[in-house]
Parts: sequence; structure tokens; C-alpha cells
Amino acid sequence: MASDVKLVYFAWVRERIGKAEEDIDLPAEVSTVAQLLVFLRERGEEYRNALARPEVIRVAIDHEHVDHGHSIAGAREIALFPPMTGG
Amino acid sequence: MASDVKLVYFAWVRERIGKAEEDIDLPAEVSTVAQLLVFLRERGEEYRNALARPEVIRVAIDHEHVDHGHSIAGAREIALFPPMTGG
Amino acid sequence: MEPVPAPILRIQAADFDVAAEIDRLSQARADVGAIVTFTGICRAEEGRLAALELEHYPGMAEAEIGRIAGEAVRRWELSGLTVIHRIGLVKPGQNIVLVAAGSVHRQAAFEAASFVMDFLKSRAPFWKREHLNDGTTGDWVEARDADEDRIRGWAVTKD
Amino acid sequence: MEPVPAPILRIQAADFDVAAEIDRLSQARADVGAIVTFTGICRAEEGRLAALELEHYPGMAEAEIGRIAGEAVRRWELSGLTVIHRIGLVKPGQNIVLVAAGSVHRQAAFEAASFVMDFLKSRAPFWKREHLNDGTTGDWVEARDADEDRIRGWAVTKD
Repeated sequence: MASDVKLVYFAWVRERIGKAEEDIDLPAEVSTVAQLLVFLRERGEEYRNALARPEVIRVAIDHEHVDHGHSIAGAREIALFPPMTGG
Repeated sequence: MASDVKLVYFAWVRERIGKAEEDIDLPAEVSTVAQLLVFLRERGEEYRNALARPEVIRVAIDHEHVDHGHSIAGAREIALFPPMTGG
Repeated sequence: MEPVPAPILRIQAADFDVAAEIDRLSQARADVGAIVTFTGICRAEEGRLAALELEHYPGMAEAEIGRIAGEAVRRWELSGLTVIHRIGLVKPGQNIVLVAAGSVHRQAAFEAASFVMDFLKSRAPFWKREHLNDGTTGDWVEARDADEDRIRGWAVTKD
Repeated sequence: MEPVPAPILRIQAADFDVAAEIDRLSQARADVGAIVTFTGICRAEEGRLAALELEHYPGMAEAEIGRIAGEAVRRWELSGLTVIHRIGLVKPGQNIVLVAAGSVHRQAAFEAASFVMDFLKSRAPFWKREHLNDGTTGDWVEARDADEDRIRGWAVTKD
């Protein structure tokens, strides 16, 4: 069962992937954040470049921080971005 | 050898003693802050009233905090006051 | 204690007026004895920097600041809390962020303002990029490990 | 780091302008990234209070604030430090004291401002007396044990 989810990117993740957001069909076997990052790296060089060091990628599901072991089931919007530098 | 020193009082110590400052001749045997407080309590009821609980009296010699064991030798100005409540 | 006014939380391109925000907190209740403000200012970085560009994640930034402010209001007895974060281009010497906390006693105001700043730095989705005086766009500012460490410090205190 | 401007230390009957003091700190150097202010305000004490009367020990108050500020400048890398303490009559809602600390990084500014306030409270020779709304002169404000405890906390950190 594939699911349709909106991905949004910020800062240098956005720049390297070359877009701010996209809707994507995820295969059923992609069920965690970590698996999503593996899946995305297979989509092309720009993704491999943006996500080369997955340990520095921060992830939010529906506007809440999650860690890489978190399930993405039911997610409407998944955001990928570098560590935050506000304040 | 008696010494002449200026005593200054603040807040309720000043109010209870009934004056803001005085010059006083101290006998030679009054050589520490604690001994000064004993000596002053013998000067009259207003002093006994002001200094009844010597443990709450703060003392400064020449504008610096000192504890009750401190020597008063060479002091020009000795201040007695309650715990501070500024800020 | 009188009721706690809802925190004032704003994300805006415009500058803010620290004095007006302090006045708002001091007038909100008659028992305010202490107001602590933190103002974050764009540094010149030895003259290299023309401006910082502040990007944010609309929707999540508001939600996350709301969660941080809510936690601060639960942890400390505050009479008021204001958080303002700017977005867009900010020049050296200009304001980036304001946190202002009011309380009956000073320690609550100090701790709450420090807590909110620590979590804003490491949890609120904002990113800074340098624009340089030579006309080029510089690097994204790197997160500091020290900031992440401070978050863990508060978590330990919490348990 | 650029040179540290001498701390600005004032004891005055007049009110102060927090915004002006923040501006002075932020303009003093190009590498100021963080300014923390503490403003102490006269509380209404449930409407009982007409004013606080602030007495000080002239000469020693200036000396002691100078020692406290000097210790703060030695302990933390500050770009500037301002301490203003009012004397005389202060009404509810009005300012009593301002401590403002600037630094490259936020933690130094927070800690220095908190340190200076703790020592001002327990070491600077100022005393507050209440003037009540019924026209009488009330009690001298009692020192809080918690304030004395905080001083010891800093001393432990120092060793």
C-alpha cells in the first residue's frame, strides 16, 4: 500500500535537493524516518548530496520533531532540514 | 591607647540608635568588631535595642564588608546596618 | 498570584521595540517585580558580514515556539512571557530575537528567559545564512555543539 | 575580542531608560551578539504600598557595586556592563534597578547579569522601607535567606 506524503526541505537541504517541497508516493516498505532517508538517497545525485550524512539531518512530521527511528505512518507533511541556527 | 573612630548607622540600626553617625573614643581593649558591638550595647538602651541580636548586624570598615571576628585596628569609619535589601 | 496572560509570540520581518515590550510586561500585572530580557543581535563578524538571512519553517516555527513558551510557563511562575523572532535580512547591529520574561521574583525570570533562548536556538526551525560584504552569498551558519549540550542540561534538571 | 569598555555604574534618584542603555551596549562594539537586561520593579504589594524608600550608604554603595562589576568582568567575557540603582522614593510599577550585560555569546551575558543581581541584593548597601497607602511609614523590608543562599552558590562555583 503506497502512501502519498508531502516532503518539505529547508536551508542547505532545500538548496542541494533543488526544490522546497514535493509530493511523493512512498512504497509500503518505507515505514520509518531512517528508511525514508535511504529511499530518498536512491532518487538521484542531488538527494545523495543533500542527505550524504543522515546523522545531521533533522526531521519533523506534521510540525513536530521526531528521531530517525520514528514511524512515518499517517504523516501528511515530513520536513527535512539541517540543525537549527535561530535565536 | 584609645582610638578615635567614626561610626555610621543605616536603616533600622540608625533609627533605633537615634543618630546617623557619631565620633567615638574606643578603649584599647576593644579590638574586634564583636568587642565593639558589646561595648556599644553598654552605652544605653537605644544601643541595646538596636544591637540586641548582634548576629543580624552587618559591619563594614572603611566601605568594605567584614565579619564579626575582624580587627578594627586602624579603622577610620565603621558602619553598622541590617542585612541589605537593595536590588 | 493574578492570572498569567497568554505568552506573546511573534515571527516577523520588522524590527521590535524592547522598551515597549518591557512596558507591556510591567503594566500587565501589579505584582511584577522582575523583568529579564534577552536581545540577540547580528554581529559584524569582523566586517565580513553584510547581513544575515533568516529562513524559517512557517507553521512549525510558530508551533515550536508555542511549545517552548508553554513549557516555560509550566515550569516557572511567570507574570508574562514575550518571544519575538525576526525573519528575512538582518544587518549587523540589528536585532534578531527578543525573549522577555516577567515574574514576581528575579530567579524565575532569569531561568525562564535562559530556558526559552536555549530551546529557541536548538529546537525552533530557523536557519541563518551569511550575506557577505563582497556581494556573495556565504555559508549557512553551523549549529554549535554547545547549544545542543545546553538542551540536555535542562532535560536533566527536569527529571 | 575588542577592548572591554569600563562598566557604567550609577546611583541616582531619577528613573532610567532601559532602551537607551541597551542601545549603548549594542553600539559600543561590533561583536556584541547578546544583551541580557534585568529590570527590578516596585511591586504594588496587593495595593498596600504607596512607595518604597531606598536608603543607601554613600561611598560604600559605589565602591561595592564597583567591586561586584569588576568581579563580573573578570569572570565572563563581556562587551559591556551597566548597573543603575535608584535611591529615594519609588512608586509601584516604577523601576528600581537595572543590570545590563553584553557579550559575544548569550551564556556569558545571562550568567553575568544574574551574578551581578545576586550580589547587588545581598552585598550592596541599600535598604528598602515601605510607605503605605494609609499615609503611614511601614516596615523595613526583610532580607530573604534565599538571597544569601544564592551568594554562596556563586562562591562554590568560583572555587
